[in-house]
Amino acid sequence: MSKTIDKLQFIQKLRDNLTIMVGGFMTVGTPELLIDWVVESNVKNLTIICNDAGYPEHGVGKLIQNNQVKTLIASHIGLNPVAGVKMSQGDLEVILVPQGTLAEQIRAFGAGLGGILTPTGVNTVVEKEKQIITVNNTPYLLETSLGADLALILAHQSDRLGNLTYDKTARNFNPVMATAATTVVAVVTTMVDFIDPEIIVTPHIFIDDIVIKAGD
Amino acid sequence: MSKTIDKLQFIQKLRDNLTIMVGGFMTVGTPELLIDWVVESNVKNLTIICNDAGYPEHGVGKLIQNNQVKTLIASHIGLNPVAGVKMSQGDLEVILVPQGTLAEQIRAFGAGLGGILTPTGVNTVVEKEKQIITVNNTPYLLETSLGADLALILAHQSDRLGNLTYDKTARNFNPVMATAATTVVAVVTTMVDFIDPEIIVTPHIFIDDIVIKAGD
Amino acid sequence: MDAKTIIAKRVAQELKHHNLVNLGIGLPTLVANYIDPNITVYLQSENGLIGLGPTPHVSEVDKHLTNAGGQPVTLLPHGMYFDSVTSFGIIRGGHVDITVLGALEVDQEGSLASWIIPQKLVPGMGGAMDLVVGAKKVIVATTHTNKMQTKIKQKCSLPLTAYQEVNLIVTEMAVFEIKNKKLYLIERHPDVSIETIKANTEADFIIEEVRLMEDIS
Amino acid sequence: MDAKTIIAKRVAQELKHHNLVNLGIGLPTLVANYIDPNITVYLQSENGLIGLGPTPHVSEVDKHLTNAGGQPVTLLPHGMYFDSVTSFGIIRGGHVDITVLGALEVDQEGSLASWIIPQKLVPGMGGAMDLVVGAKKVIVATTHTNKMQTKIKQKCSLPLTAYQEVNLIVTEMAVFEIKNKKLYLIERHPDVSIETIKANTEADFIIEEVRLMEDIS
Repeated sequence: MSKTIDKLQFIQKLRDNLTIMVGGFMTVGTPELLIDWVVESNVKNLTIICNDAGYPEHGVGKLIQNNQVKTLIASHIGLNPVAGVKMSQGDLEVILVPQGTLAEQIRAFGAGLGGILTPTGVNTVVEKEKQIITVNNTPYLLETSLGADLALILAHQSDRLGNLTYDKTARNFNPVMATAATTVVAVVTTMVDFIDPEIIVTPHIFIDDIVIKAGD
Repeated sequence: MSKTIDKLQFIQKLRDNLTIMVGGFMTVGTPELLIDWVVESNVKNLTIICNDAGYPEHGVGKLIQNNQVKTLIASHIGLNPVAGVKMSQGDLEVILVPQGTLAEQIRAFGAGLGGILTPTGVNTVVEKEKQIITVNNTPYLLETSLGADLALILAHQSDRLGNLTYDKTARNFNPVMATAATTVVAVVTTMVDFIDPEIIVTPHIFIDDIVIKAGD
Repeated sequence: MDAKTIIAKRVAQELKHHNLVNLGIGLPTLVANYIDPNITVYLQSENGLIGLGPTPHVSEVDKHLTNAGGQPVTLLPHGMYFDSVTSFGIIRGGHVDITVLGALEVDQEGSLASWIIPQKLVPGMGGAMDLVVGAKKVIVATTHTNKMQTKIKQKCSLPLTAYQEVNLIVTEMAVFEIKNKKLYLIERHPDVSIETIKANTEADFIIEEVRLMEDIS
Repeated sequence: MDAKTIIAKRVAQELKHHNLVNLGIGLPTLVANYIDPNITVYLQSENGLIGLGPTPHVSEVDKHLTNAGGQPVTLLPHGMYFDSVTSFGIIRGGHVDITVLGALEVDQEGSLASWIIPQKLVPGMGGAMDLVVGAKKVIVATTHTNKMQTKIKQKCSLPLTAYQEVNLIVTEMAVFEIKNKKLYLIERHPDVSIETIKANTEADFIIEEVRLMEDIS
């Protein structure tokens, strides 16, 4: 069995209106190759879940630039002025979420939880329209789980089944997103025969498809 | 700086009425040496949080046998008939928790969450006296976070700061318990100079004290 | 052939290529012996591994490598270890394709009781509640009766492991499927009549098309 | 000396041996330059590491090794990498001793606004909300004024990053401590009078014992 796919096979997975999670933190650890292919496919009305909006010419910023994104769920957009402009023009819906909450919401989906209670955002605009639950006299926000149709992640090594390791701070949101989407596509920089069973970060059962690209 | 402590230093941390988390799964990955020292200290009225009750002569079973445990929070006690007898005689309070819920409750404490919403236990006795919260028409139990005064864990390698790796299925509850107690004491089998920064499972900031014991 | 072997062989037929499967302690463990050698199935053990291999030779036992029953096991190539949080994230998150468990009682609506007989046996639920709620397909593998009493009930009388989560019940006499809270008899052992199954079953079940259990001897 | 250097030097004095510290983007990053060489402080970067080292030589830049500002960094010995879930578990779980952040506004009750100016600047909160709620000690490091307007308010007018979580405010003029929702002036710059501080501060503050900021030049 091989999970390796090519560009055509990847593009066949795309369609309008998908919710897509994209790994990376300010584009470090973002699978740029897959984003280029999404740009090429020109599918529209996407909901993108990513730590940030990237830069205008990098990361998910390329999808925003190409008018493919209807809604962006992210913790900040400060490095991408295009996203800010499109937002203020009403062309892009931006849902800002505290970074730790975003990580937990995605984790909750992958781990089958309905949500989590976090102290983050209490008494701020983040609590708007959310349920506040008090436990031991401390108020928490109920933040519900967040999944996607597709997750695009960047890893380091893979074996043929799709067991993955990551490289330095390019790890960030990639492992958790791998648990929370119907289909998970990983770009890996190296294919190896075996990975030490103690150091595998993402077990192969989470990975559907692999694209090999050295140097990404 | 050295985090390494000896038996006397360990026993000085003990007192009656402590809540103590103990790693291990059916005693695989349980720090037996530290349990022996707790037995020797003969502190009483402990609340023990552990996956299971161990065996009468192994794991936390030794503390139960020695009448040091007031309350046991665990997912099963089937391998320890002494625990069953003490429970039915009213000498031991046993709070049974689904294993995945126990793991999440401990994780929630370590990660600063008030609790999590789990589908596990809905429409069973586990839901008794718990809040049921419905998200997207699915009912979940609100399970609150669970911390301890002291966590006793077993690891594999450590560097001098207390960065840890684990050995095979002796990992189990050890890493999560390391995040959820005021004081965390780790038994390690090997002290090394450096551990690859990609494969450290428990960052040193979680570890207060280290006891070195080859072969545990 | 004894009842347990019949059950294990029949359950094994449910496992498909590339499935992630969790086999409970006891009878379900035997299923591993009958998996079609032409397919690859990944076995998870909830204490923290995927890629459960055969029992090691006594000289190769590693006290830090066991299954969820605490028995020595091995790890197959491409297997890996993880902690309990990750393990139950995999289970609860719907990433396990099939879980196979034993039963004290199972009922016609798909509810399962397997972890406690009040005032008598209180082992605890371990990971069973998470497995039954989280796995995509829940198979109960159990002898049809215990001490002449049926285990297939109209309604479980013991405290539940989970409510209405069981998809398939495999016994030495029959295979039942639960669909829309209704129990269907879908297979019978070639040597066991529908009348015998009825006589040994408290649950009400629907009989539409009943095949014979195949390749179980 | 410029305001930023004064602030960074003074904040650095708050860091104790073996503290785990998160330094925000911008001014707070400068604090790393003034940590007492006789103590060991572990710097966390919320994008996924503990053990932040100095900026690498341009020939040694690794595009997969950056801080939370996206700038190239190095990892010190005994440092390690982890994912975003672990990173914010460390932050929210109270395992970070000190977080140092900038401010748009900070008020006398310890509330902070730092992530949005509606209709004008909408960068987002990033990890700041979790850091301010989760860290044991929250230090705001900010210039006292911006375009002649004070940043030390009676009540923040901008949307909050967190409500009543700030413990210490360090500016180029003064150090304030917040205790029981009250603001105390505890230090002043040797060249700045209390009157000048009052003139540049909207917040009401209590004056009990005011020391001079030391070792900042």
